[in-house]
Amino acid sequence: MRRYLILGAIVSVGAVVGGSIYAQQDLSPEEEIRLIQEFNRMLAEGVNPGEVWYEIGKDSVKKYNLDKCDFGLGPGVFKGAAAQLPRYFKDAGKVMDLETRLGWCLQKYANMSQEEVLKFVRQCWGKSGNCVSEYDALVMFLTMESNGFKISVDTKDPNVKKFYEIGKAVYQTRIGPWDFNCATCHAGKQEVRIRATRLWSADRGETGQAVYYFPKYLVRWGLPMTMHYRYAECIRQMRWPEFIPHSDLAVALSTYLYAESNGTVIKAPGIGR
Amino acid sequence: MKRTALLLALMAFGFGLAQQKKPQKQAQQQSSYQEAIKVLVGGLSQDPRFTWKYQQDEAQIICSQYKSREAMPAQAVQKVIELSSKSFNYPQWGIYMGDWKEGKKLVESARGGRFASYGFSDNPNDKGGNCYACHLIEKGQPGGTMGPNLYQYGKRWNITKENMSTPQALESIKTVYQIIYNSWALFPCSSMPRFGYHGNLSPEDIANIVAFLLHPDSPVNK
Amino acid sequence: MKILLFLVSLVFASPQSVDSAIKLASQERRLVAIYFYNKNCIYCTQFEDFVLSQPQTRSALEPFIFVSVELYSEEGSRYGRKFGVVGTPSVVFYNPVEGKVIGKTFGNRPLGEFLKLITDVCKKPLC
Amino acid sequence: MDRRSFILMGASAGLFALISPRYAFASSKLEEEVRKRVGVSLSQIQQSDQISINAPTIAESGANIPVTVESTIPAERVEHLWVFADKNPVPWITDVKITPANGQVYFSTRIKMGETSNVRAIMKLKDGSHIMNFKEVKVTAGGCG
Amino acid sequence: MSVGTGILRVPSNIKKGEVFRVQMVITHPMTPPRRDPQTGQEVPPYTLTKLDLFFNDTLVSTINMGAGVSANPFIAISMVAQDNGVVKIVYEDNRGGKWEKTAELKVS
Repeated sequence: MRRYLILGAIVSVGAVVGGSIYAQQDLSPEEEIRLIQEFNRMLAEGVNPGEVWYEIGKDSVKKYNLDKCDFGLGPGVFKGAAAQLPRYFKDAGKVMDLETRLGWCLQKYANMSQEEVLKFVRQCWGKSGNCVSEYDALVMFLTMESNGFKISVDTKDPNVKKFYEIGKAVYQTRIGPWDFNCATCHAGKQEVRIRATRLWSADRGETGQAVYYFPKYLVRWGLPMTMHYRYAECIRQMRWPEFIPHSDLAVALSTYLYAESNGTVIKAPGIGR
Repeated sequence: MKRTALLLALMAFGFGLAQQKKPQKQAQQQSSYQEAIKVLVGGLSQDPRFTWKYQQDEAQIICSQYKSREAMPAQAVQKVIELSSKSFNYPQWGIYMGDWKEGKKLVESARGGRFASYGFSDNPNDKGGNCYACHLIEKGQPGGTMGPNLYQYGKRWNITKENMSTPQALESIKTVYQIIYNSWALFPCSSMPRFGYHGNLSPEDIANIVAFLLHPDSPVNK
Repeated sequence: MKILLFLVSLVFASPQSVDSAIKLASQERRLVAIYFYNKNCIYCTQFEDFVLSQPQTRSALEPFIFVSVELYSEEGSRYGRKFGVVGTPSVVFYNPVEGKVIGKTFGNRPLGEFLKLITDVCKKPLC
Repeated sequence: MDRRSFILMGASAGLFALISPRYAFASSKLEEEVRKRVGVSLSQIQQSDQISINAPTIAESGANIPVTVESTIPAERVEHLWVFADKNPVPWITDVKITPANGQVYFSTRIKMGETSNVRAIMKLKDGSHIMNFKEVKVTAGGCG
Repeated sequence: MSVGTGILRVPSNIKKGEVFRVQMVITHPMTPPRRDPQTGQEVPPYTLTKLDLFFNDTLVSTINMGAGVSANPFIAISMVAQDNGVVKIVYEDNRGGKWEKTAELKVS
């Protein structure tokens, strides 16, 4: 009897003898992930086409009167400004991330209505090939001005803290007809793929690696993807109703993601599929 | 208004489950959860065709509370299983092996239920499971690794041409049907969408997908 | 989970392997219940917590020879293939005299459903 | 091209496939394109490791595949460089006139590929001969769909 | 506004006679001929066709390309740093667009 017990326990612990019955693929998933990372490394060599948007953005800043816009370091100060966002803005009475603040300034200094701003933001959404948006160019310019700066979101600010908590809760909320939340894909200890794309995970502390290169130049559409476009696409794939850029939802997500990434050095633009 | 009331009632219930011991913390968490839902819904389109998507069911509320499935307490797990195992609907004539060719189309389509007004040619009525995003299924077809590898799934269930219509095989077909219909009954709070439960796929669609996975003639089992 | 499995094995006094369980069962003309698990499978933990460790389950399983095995071990994958086990948690009820699988579950089944299956399986001879 | 010569060509290609398995994969579309662009038939071009192709083994997207062609042959001895993707609807991708002012043969770009196939680089040397090399790139799908 | 915008990059510190790499990105859709899925109409191709690389107005290389090259093409090619001077690219597309871009090369 006693012998059975001990042996039973040993069997229960279960020595894992390799050769799972499911190893029928030519390449192991891990090997495939490695090769795809190799592909992404090769893509990153040379000039990033996204940098063209920076050149365009330089002129757009003047065109839209944004040298008056205060991104948190004073009017017209862009160097390093993106790295300390999202933050609380007294003049707006709200926490804002880079793109939301840009939208606010466009309304204030470029005489755009809220609808016009939203149209401006979404002009290249869902398009590919030959779409150059000045909004993307502005975001690219503003972000690249912070290249080399460390992300430093002030989570001690109670307003920011509040949005951080909301963002964290939203990240976990399972809603919609396909039961998704952000964590469905971007959490978990194990490295997994969606089709061939390796997913980053908040549980593995990869948030910084996921945000530092936005806006990211997407080779499949030939345009840079800003953070809010990224949110919109994730949400479309999650089968939630359509995402509204510059909303509190966007700010909450940004606050959570960027605060989790504090200390990561910004290096835009990234490049990927 | 009525919907909000229902939502709040459900949420209160969900939290009651998890936080019975600390009523104060419970109230706090509840209000912050409500705020998060408000922000979430406020940041998405209010197109009346899709507002039904905001109704969280009880199981979703329970699953939303835990950072991981490992962190779920016993009661919550049991509650999700209990809620989910009542949800099944079967095809009109009962469980059967569907048409794997039809199933293959549904498995491969990435467009099901997806919609945004900008750019893309998504149609909100498209059907499909987008299974390859998470599963490896047919040999040579690239697939994800979020879900288990389903290559030769029928072979692994020991389903052959000879035993296909035996009660044992039908029992296996039923299990796979249930996983696709409502995975949470077998795997609470799993990442896999509850395709049948939400009506994304009809019982017949699911029977066809089951056939694609299990039928000896299907390319999955070649 | 290890502790729990230890408890499970304590209750059922498991033989150390599926091979020996089947051998023992055919000698004693009894049925075998084989539990396939995987160490990284949270649903196994849940299944053990809510179903396997319950007193009703334990008494219902008394007529069986119970054995648990890691699906990805050498023996586990061998029997997994034989019995058509596709994942964990799975329980296979096997009649060694006729050499037939008489029942099979996959996934985290509610207690009631699992007990009903045991009763169904137990209607057959040897039980 | 009239029907007879087409058949003839098909037959000879088929025969060639039998004789030399190395060319068996070469689709006629590619052969046509090589003949048109390079001016010689693909079967006459020797494979050589003096050309190296640096391309990913697996690409997450066929829209943008980094391809770099280098050669150990000095630029003075090279006249022209072509890049093909075997199974593309139009296999010809790009071609480069090389001069001594290039210093060495190094050319890098990003190409589109419809499906898994070989990327092929062909070089014409000053002495009139042609050499080539190829590398297989597996195109997979990434993302949610 | 934007089609044909280019970035041309040469390294900043190189020695005379050294071989270096010129890198460039040009915004261009590079679309093959295709049928519009909505209207069913034939859409003609729109691609860069030719790019000439000059050093002090002497031709170094000519690159011919078509729709097989990715949108917003990136090209890197080697050349010899003969002297101080101007690296120039001249590129044209199949709809009559013609642009040029220059970069100063300083050798030591």
